[in-house]
Amino acid sequence: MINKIVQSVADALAGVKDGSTVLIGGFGSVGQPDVLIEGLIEQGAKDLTIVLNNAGSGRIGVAKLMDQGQVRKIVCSFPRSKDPVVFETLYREGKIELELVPQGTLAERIRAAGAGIPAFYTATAAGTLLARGKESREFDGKTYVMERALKADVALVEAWEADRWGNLVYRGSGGNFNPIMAMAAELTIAQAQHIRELGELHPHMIGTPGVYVNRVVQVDRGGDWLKPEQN
Amino acid sequence: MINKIVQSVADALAGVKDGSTVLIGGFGSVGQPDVLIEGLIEQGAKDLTIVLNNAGSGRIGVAKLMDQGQVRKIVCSFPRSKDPVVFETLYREGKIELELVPQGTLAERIRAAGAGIPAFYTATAAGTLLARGKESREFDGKTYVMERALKADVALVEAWEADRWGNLVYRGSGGNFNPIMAMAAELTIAQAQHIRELGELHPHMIGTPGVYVNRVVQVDRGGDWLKPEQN
Amino acid sequence: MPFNRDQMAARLADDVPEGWCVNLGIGMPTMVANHVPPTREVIFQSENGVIGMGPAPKEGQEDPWLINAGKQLITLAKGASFVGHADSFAMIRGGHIDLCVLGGFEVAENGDLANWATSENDTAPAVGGAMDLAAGAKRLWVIMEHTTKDGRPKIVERCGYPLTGLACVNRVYTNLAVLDVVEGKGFVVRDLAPGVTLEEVQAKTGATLHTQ
Amino acid sequence: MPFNRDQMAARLADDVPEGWCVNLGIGMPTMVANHVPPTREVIFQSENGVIGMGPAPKEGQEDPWLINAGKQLITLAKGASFVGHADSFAMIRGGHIDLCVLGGFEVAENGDLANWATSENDTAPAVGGAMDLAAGAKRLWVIMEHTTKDGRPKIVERCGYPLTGLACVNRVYTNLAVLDVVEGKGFVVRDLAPGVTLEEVQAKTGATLHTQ
Repeated sequence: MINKIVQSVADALAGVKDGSTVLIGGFGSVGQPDVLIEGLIEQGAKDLTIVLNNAGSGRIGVAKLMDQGQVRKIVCSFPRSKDPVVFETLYREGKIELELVPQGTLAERIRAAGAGIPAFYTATAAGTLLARGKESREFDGKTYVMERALKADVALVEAWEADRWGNLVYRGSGGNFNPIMAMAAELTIAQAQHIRELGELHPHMIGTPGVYVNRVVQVDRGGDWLKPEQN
Repeated sequence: MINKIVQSVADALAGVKDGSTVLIGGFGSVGQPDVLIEGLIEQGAKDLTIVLNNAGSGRIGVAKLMDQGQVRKIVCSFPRSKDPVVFETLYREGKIELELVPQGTLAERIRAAGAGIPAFYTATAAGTLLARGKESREFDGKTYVMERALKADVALVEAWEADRWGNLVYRGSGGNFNPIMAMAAELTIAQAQHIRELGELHPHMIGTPGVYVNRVVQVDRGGDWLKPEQN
Repeated sequence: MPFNRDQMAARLADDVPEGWCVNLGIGMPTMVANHVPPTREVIFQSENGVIGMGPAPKEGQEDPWLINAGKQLITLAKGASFVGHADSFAMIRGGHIDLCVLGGFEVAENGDLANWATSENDTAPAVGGAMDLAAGAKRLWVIMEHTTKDGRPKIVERCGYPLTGLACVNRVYTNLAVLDVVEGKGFVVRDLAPGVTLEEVQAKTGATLHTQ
Repeated sequence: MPFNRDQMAARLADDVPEGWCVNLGIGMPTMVANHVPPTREVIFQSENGVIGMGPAPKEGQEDPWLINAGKQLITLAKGASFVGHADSFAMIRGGHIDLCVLGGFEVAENGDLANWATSENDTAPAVGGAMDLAAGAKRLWVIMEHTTKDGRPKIVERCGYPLTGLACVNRVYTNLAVLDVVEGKGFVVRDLAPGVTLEEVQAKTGATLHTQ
């Protein structure tokens, strides 16, 4: 019997190595695997390259991961936030490296890694600072930049529902980076609010087939956190 | 009020020009816009390049479109079928051009066109006959072929349900080429078994957002054709 | 009298026809949605995969799983759908967004836009989806104050700040005027705020203004 | 006694462990699914976007909207999901399929596979998803008769027919034997059909057979 469900956050994060590239899903707090991020802090892997849209805010989650000195480099589109103090301090002090990538290019580079495409061309950033050092090329009279796939060792994702095959259903805008990140890592770890019986998830509602997922841990935030469902 | 629903197949196909490149969805008969294909035969546009997975079978549908002399070139992965007599005859006589494309490359070229990616690299076909005349390039020691986006003038797709915004829900394996083809054409025309009120389609079940769709025509095949629903 | 921010957003909203798929940037662009009457169906897309946003949620009816690109809680319009980030940016990059509205630091008469960094050595510059939208949307309209707080022109011959996109802006809505960017010509005045004169606008503009 | 087709499929099925995601080609490869016991969970993927196929439908319970890559009516397993063609081939090309089983015209000792065209001038050759699967699957096993109908070897030093993929085959299941393709070495005999001798298999093979 296939069973990707693990019983603890520690089990979910077991074996993440120093020096790993880690994709972290979510956009804002929606679809962000917050409990897995806490687990990664606990687990203690260092010298990480983390890839996610935002560089964290306040002193929790990704900001805490950076604050603990576990992060060597961050690849993101938007390091600003309401309270980006940790990232900005480390960045100013030269203690963290930043690779700034336009959001759509970031998404497509991650998808490309999952889809077996080593490189593609996009008009995004052509002629700007963010195309510096990259090959560019004309197609049909227009300039495009060559972008490389962004492969990772680990992906941390959040889903609304999961089953023992690792199938994931997202809620609301909670998909965002999660489906492509799940495709692009050697080891994909999901936190899910609900675990369903195999066959309970609608085949067309599954946003990430379990084929992409290695481990699932249930994270029940409790009913009071939740507003009426509209997914 | 946005209303993409048209009242007849003729209205749906109005304005398709001679010389157009036409994407035709479906895999086998599932998700194939058969009534729109008949409509295209009726409409009479000639000198067409058609892009689809199979080159038709028997003397109906795409085979009939070819038989009527409307097709200059076919781009597909699998020209064989149980009864490919029309295509094979025309091909032997030099009356139709064939561009054979591996199925996954075909899908990705269509997606690339929809996604604003003019070219990408794939290992598929590297070192084979189907890579002849194409650029190839090494990434990390492995050889890849550069493939170009496959843009089109018209896409014909089939859906199970649609609404007046042009949102489409697919049934069973009826998605296949349809979602990417809907993205890759200037004019996307859908046939749908059911028209639903706006808001009736579940936001997560919509396989093609209406943004990609220009016209929808209802094609009710009647209840007796249908088996119990399992989508 | 120059437009205030709400009036700027309303002026822009007037020009958005029914049926367009529109992406609104963070900040003032987001205000445009409030000025499109509900009888005029416009599809608001958000980079994080929401196609068809509705108005802000009423208190007590917020869904914490439903936000826009500015991280604000939103509702869905009837007809809305969700996609993931790759598909959302496929829609943007692929030219399926009829209109994108962004804020700007500078717009040049060749249509160049600078709106993400104020120098090459910006501390941790943030680009988000701006470059993708600038490169991919069918039309890009910029909404911004006509000058900086200290009175320097933001509408210029050539941008001094790092670019977001080249030759991508089609129109600029400011507190003083509405300007089209016309290829080979430059800025063409399309409209002036009530009581504002062409001379006044020209004086606050770092590029030549044309009148059709 | 050589394996018949069903026995070949069963022999291959024996080697598929629980949990693998497997794509079966059209023809004999499809028969493999019948020989995986239902107690062993294997996820069968089909190019047209079905992930988790079940057994063939019982008469009267067919769903005409549900087919596999061979255009046969199918059922879904519990846990199945659907994706479109781009995502299905992203799964294939991206190396997420644990095993692909294809038929073959020829397999060479360097792992090259020819299975789509018998000459450069084939009338309307059909490739389907074979090249994508050959390039993308983690493992590629070929199932085929050991020789052609007129007795020529299909297991050879170098393929004569146009290639489907280079150095992609990991194992070959024939009516006579199971052969591993080992990099830098060639064909290694892993198993023989009952009563079949190594000498007999070697005589019908166009390449040297190694024994570990």
